[in-house]
Amino acid sequence: MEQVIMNQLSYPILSTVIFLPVLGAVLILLSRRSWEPSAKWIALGTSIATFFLSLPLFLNFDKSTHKMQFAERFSWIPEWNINYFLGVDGISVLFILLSTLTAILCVLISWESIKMKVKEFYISILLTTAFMIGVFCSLDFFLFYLFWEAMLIPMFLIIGVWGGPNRIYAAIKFFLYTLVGSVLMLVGIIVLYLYAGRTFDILELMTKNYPYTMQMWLFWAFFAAFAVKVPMWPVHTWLPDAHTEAPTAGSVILAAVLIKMGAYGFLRFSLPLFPEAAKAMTPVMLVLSVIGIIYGAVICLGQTDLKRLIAYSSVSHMGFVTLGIFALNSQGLEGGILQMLNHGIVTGALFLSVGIVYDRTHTRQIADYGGLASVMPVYAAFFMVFTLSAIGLPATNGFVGEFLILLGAFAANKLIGVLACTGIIIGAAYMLWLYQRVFFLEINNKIAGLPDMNVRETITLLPMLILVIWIGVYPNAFLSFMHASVQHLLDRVNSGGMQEASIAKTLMEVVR
Amino acid sequence: MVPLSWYMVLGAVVFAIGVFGFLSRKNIIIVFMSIELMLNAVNINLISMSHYIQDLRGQILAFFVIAVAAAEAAIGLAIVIALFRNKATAHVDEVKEMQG
Amino acid sequence: MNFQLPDLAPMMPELVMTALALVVLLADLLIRKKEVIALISMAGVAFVALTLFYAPGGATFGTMYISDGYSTFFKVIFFINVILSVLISIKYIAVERVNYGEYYSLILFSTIGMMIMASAGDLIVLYLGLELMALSTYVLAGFIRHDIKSNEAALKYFLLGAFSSAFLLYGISLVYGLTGTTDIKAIASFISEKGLADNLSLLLSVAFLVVAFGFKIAAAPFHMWAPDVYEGAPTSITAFMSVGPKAAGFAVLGRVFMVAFASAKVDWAVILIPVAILTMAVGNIVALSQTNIKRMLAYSSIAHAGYALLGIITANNDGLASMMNYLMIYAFMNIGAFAVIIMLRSEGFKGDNISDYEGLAKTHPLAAMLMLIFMFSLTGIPPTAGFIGKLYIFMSAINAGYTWLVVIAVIFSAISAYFYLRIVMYMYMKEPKTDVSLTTSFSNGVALAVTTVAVLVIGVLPASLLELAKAAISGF
Amino acid sequence: MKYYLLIPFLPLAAFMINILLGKEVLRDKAHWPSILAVVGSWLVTITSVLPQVMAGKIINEDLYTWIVSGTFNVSVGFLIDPLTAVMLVVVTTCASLIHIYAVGYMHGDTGYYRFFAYMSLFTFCMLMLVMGNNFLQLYFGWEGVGLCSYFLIGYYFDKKSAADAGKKAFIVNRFGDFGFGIGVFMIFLTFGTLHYTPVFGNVAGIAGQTVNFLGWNVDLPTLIALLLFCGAVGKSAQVPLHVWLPDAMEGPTPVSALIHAATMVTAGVFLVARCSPIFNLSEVAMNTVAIIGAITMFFAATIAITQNDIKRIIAYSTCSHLGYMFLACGVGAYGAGIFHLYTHAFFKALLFLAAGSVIHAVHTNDIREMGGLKKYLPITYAVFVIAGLSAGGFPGLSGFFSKDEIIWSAYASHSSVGKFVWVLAVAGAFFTPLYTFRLIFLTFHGKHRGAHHGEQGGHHGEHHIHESPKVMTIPLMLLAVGAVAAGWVGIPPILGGGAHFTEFLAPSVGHPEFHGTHAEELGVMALSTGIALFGLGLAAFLYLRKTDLPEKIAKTFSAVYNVLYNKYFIDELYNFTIVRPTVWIAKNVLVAVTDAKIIEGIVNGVPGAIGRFSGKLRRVQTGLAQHYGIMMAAGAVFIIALVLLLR
Amino acid sequence: MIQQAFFAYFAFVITILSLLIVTRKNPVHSVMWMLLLFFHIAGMYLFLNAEFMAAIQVIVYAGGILVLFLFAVLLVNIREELQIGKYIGAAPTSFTFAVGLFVVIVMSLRSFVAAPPGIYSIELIKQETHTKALGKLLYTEFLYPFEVASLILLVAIIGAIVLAKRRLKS
Repeated sequence: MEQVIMNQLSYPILSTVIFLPVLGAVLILLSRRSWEPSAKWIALGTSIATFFLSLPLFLNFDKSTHKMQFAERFSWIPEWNINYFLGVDGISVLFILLSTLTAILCVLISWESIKMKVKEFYISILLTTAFMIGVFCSLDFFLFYLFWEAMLIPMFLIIGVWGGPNRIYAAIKFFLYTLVGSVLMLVGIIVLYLYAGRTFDILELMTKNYPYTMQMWLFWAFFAAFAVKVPMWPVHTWLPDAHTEAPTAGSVILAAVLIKMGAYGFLRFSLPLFPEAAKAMTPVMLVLSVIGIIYGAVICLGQTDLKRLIAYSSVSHMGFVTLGIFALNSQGLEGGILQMLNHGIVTGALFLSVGIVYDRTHTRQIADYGGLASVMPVYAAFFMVFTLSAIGLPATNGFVGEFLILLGAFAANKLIGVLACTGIIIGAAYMLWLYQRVFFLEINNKIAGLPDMNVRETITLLPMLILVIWIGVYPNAFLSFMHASVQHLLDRVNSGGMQEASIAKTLMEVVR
Repeated sequence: MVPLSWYMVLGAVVFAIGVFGFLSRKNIIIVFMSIELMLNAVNINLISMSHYIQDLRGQILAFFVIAVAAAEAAIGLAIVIALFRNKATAHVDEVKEMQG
Repeated sequence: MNFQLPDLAPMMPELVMTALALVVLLADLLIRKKEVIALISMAGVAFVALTLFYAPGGATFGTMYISDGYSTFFKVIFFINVILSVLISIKYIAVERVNYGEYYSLILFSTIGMMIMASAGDLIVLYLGLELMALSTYVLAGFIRHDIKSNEAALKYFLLGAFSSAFLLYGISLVYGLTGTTDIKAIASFISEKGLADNLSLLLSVAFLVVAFGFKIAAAPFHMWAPDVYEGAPTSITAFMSVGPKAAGFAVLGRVFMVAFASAKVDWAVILIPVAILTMAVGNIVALSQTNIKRMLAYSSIAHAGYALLGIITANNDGLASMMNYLMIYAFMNIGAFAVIIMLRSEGFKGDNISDYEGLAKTHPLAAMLMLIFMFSLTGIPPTAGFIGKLYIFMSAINAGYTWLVVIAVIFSAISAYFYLRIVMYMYMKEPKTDVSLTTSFSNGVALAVTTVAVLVIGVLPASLLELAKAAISGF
Repeated sequence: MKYYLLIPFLPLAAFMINILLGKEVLRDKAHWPSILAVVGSWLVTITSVLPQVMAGKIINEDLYTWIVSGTFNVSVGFLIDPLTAVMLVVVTTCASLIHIYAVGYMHGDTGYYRFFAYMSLFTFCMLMLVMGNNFLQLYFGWEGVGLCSYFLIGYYFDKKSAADAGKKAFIVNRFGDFGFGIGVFMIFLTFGTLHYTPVFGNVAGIAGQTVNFLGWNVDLPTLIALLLFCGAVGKSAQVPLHVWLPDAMEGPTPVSALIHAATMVTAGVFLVARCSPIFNLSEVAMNTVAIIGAITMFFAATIAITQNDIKRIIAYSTCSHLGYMFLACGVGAYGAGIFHLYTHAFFKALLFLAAGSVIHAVHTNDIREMGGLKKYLPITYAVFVIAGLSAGGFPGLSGFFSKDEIIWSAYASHSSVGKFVWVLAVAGAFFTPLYTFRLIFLTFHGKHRGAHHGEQGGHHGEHHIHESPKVMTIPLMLLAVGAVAAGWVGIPPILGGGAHFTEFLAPSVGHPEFHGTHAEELGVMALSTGIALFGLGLAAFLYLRKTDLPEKIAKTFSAVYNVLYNKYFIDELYNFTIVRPTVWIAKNVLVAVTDAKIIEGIVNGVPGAIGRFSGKLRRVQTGLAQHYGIMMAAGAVFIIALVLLLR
Repeated sequence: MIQQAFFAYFAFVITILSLLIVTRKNPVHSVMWMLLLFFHIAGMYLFLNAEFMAAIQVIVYAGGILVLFLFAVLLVNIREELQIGKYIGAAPTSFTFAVGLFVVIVMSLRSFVAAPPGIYSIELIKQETHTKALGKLLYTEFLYPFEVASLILLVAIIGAIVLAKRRLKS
């Protein structure tokens, strides 16, 4: 049975959205250094074009099938049976759109705040975007890993070059943390490749059954890469540093798309490839997720830095995502995917918002703010909507995701569900406290007289606001993409009983 | 008839002495001589083996070893001269500008 | 008494190369402009490369000289090495005031030595090729006669090289005593016929050969010369010998161990595994605390030898192919990095401290970007060639059942990211302290262009290189 | 035509208009969209929906599918049955009047448009809450009103106390919603749907089932009911989650009237009534509801006696009355509970608005600075007394009928805790008039004690005290009518009425069975009325005649007084057991130790250790060639030794 | 028996001389002992029917040793040399590993089995003379390594000249 539907559009849409930003980056590289705004405009034009070219993914997506769509496939490295193989299904398609949208916003938000090495900055942004999109639509492990790792390079530079005072530490930490995880995954990928008879084709690999012990090993190898990226507790500490020190656009990319890749990896690889191991490890994953949720939330109460707080809240929110994924039922999974999207939108928007005031005040200390609602009322309103979404208020996207996740988690394990719910309470506490300290109370002298958002900034935040409400009020527009794929995934996970095998035999198979 | 192993033990002894000299002496000239000792140990091995297994290859190799030893000596001494011009010393332990 | 001159056709490349070296030596007496000599050398090597593909394969001089895919592949690496090294040398040796014609002829002689090693079918020839290569390299390391560091590098290299040669000879003598021959194939058949694989003396000789070859490829614990020599030698020669002698060492390691000691595979693999682990560990860990970039690259080169050793440890053709592939890629990325380092060397400015790279991205963005590419390639981050190299090595090692070893390797590879990143960090994330002016030249630019393109193209489209490596190993 | 859709969506439209245009375009006319919308909703309710429901028609329609995932499927849909209809009437009526009142009260405020935007949003959410036909939409409205409450409590956000109070309200409510949410999950797991009709239709099937919950085997209906009740406890400010309501008085007074008296806080009661089929299955749950209600009622009433903030007193009174409602629900008399909800909305909103009128006049909340306002604020005084009498259960007024029905239900129900809660209810009947009239007497009688009249200000201050404008007093008077007459729709048969109210509600919440004679009913009524009158008399005695006596009593029983005055130290208890430890743990354990020391210790420690090791290892590289040689020889020896050993 | 005695003599003297070479403080003395050593080794080669090897051992090394002697005199300040220690600090370690190396070599050599004898029996060599036999081989079968050796010597010359040229060109 053919698992893919080849691209039915008039142009190779996935390749286009991957390589258009690369092309933009090359153009910037070639542009004259003397007129620096050219970089901005090229970046903006490219990202907008990419976004519009990616829209057919949303409009023409066939929701009735779990098969990979818009697929493209060419032989690439025949020696290793590697193909250039792209395609999307209901799990991945929305993230491509999120990435292309995020790219535009990142360009816009950096419009005035990036003043040095402008060309390099926009090149990095565009390349990161390209690689991120590549990660989401690769159907060949080699290609996937290529994008997965390549993305580290521009991201490392974004944090390290244009970041805050402690940027170097943060950048290196980010890079090394994620690299250590990824290389272990690489070993796992190679083991899979060899076991499956030398193929990197993800869809083909998914049709095979692997011995239980081997699944276990590989599950943990992949876990190393994905858990760091997510980030799950206790490998989360790179995130606060990276988020805090990165420039606004960097934080936004990190929050909106990059850390989604970990959760995406669990969905795309860990579950369907190692279903038995995933099922066996579910308790561990659920516990880690819950620890992440509560730990991330409680620690937010002790933060004094605006971006750091939001970063830790990401730990908590991504805990919900992994919780949903490992609930292994359709509510949890769909909630998890939706929550990935939501978190991308909301945390991205929060970082954009922080960036807006940071550009004005150059301080991230919460104590330096206060009474901002009187000074920048429109901004306060936007921030409030995102705050509400972050704490999962109904009619915002956050609610739909969290509700489905908790429902799924509760169905999977009541205790876990109940514990996760406590995260919601603490979530409200820290977000509202943050909001109070920043926006309410007496106007802090340091921020008196700041101008409210300008048109560019409003345009930057507006799409996020619309998405927050849209998903909150009519989530089916997005959930409907996932049904078929999630059902297929669940069938895969639940099919095939545990294959018992002697430890020695399976160990041999692991090393072979 | 002297067994081959005696020669080989002798070779090992000389080789070990050469190694010791190489590893312990300060004077570059003596370090060079220790290397020659090691090569001679090899030659003892080769020629005795060659004799016992009635094959001339070993001697030919020994011949080349001697030739190469001569070439090595030339290069080595040239290096020592070049060094001596910059830093008047013949002691290995004074040549440690670079470390770590 | 009937003696016929053996068929010289297969060894055409060596012969032409020797002629070239002699021509260059003589030309030095006639031509004043040393750039011309460099040009002659490069053109000559290019011509030799052509003969390489037209010369018939096969053995000659009995089986002392073997021309097969394996040797051809390594020779291609040597030619790339020599051409790129010459390209980056031209301006550099002028800056160092050692602009002599002998420089080029010695490089060529050294390359002849490497070629002889790669084609050696006999331990005697192997030894002589190794000495030819080594002696030339000792001289080249000490080529800046007025520089104490260069002298010191030459002295250390020489002393330890001679020491390791003695081990090699001792090992050869044992093999000879055991088998009565020095012909690699004959040794192999003798060992398997007589069941000598378990003989302790044979293993002793294997161990001694590991010492000698380990020295050439700078594998721990025989690596200790490398940092000092790499730091002290002229930078162009550092580039040259971080690739050439290392590749030659791997060539003979592969041939001797895979052919001569084929039946003792199990034993030498056991010896090489700790060596490989130690090599990766020492290389990557000590590199972390280096402040001199040449020294750092020396440790990095040690570490890379460790990865390449995994290819040998697998003890199969796939592993050998991966090792060869790795060395080819390593040649490009490493020389590329040295080409950037060389640019920083100018009159009165050494430019080999890592701190000299501060803010390079601001003052010289292009150079910084190239260095960034090489650094990420050395780390093994896609889409650069370094990743392809590592991936192939890891794939073959896992296929041979060494998953745990690969896990260790990837962990060290992640550690290595730190010191490579440090360069990037200095270039991009710090403000320039001193005004560094680059010594650019056309030839160096060509070298950089070639290496960059190679690193990126192999990184994205490695198919043809992989095909080549596989083809090279097919008849082994 | 689905005219009923106008009811919630008119206020939503008003909210949108206000939030987008209010600041720049509408400015001081920002009340128009809101008032028009809410009055429109009221009109639709009265003219279209109420007649339909009275005619026995129940509307249950889905608007669109909200969330679908696997077997989970929930719509945005509307259910209008008698219970909803009552709530619609209460909400739209009170909201209309309070909106109008606010025009006067909020006049000239900088955030005028913001206020009306939030009020409209609140109305929308509240209407969605009561009109939803499934638990998730209920939850939506539930959280929505909480949010608006948060906004409106913290309306004066530059005041720390206001911002704190808003946050506190939200977070405390989250504790309740925690249980509520889990309850919703349990309902889904049990019934496979969240829509009322199938859930309540199948509810009989779960009677007596047990479920393993966190290791315990629990009776399923009990579990679900109690979890839902958690939400009600939070929203309706019942013990132990009542702490937010008094603080919520930081908001503008119209907010207190609308949200924290008439509508939002009664959502808990609505929830219990709505879920009566589930509660009915579990005696434990019912008893819990009754006891919590009774305790809150008694507990809040006792606190109210000692407070000095005019709005806080009324807030505790609200707590107390909500307790009555729960008490009624707990003994099965949902109709009585809702009836009290309905009457309470009028007299409590009136109390608040009247208090607002007072505050509007004297610019203080502290009754110790008031006194003698009767002459300045005649209308306010009049409606205040009416509201107080109604609240205190003075015969003939709204409050009397509803309260009496509750007390009688408690006495006569089959509930095993009925008698116990009845005793408390009767005791409560004593306290309500006591604190209400303490408030009235201290505020309106005696001499003015405020800072306004005195040495410095001269007569300036007192001259400034004047009655509120018409836009405020007219709603007061209209509400006063409600406070007097709203209860007449539910006069019990024993007094000649038809108990129409409970009959009307019966399709939604059923009809309780009582045991008891008419004599008993009359006796109970007489007892509670007598006690209420005694409370009123005592208040008059203490605060009109022997005005120095309260102080003496407070001194004599200072321990008791302090406990009451400090609200049983519940806030402090929470502060010290939950808030502070959590923040302390966050700052001193998680930030300072776990993250910074342990995880970062490992994360930075391992590379650090490698770095140090690197520094040590590079010292092996001494620079002396022979040392390198030694390493080589050592390597050779070890390799050979390894081979020898492995042989 | 005679053979054993001869071997014993040579072995003993060679060992002693080797030890003397590496332990003498005065490098000039070491050079002298080395000269003596080479003669003994050459003697032993004769004993092994390798006249030609014995000859070049003496010829080549005598030259080499003379050069060494020259350097020892040129470069080393004997008076100073005699005052400072002759060993580097790590000499005990060096000794340990040298002994260790010896031990492991000897332990491994216990299993040594010589290869079967080839065609060049003592009689054949005697009949053809050693030098001729060797020369034939060298110029036929081993022509290739022989030519390589010539390159090595060429490189040695070039290298020596490059490194030791008197004037450092600008």
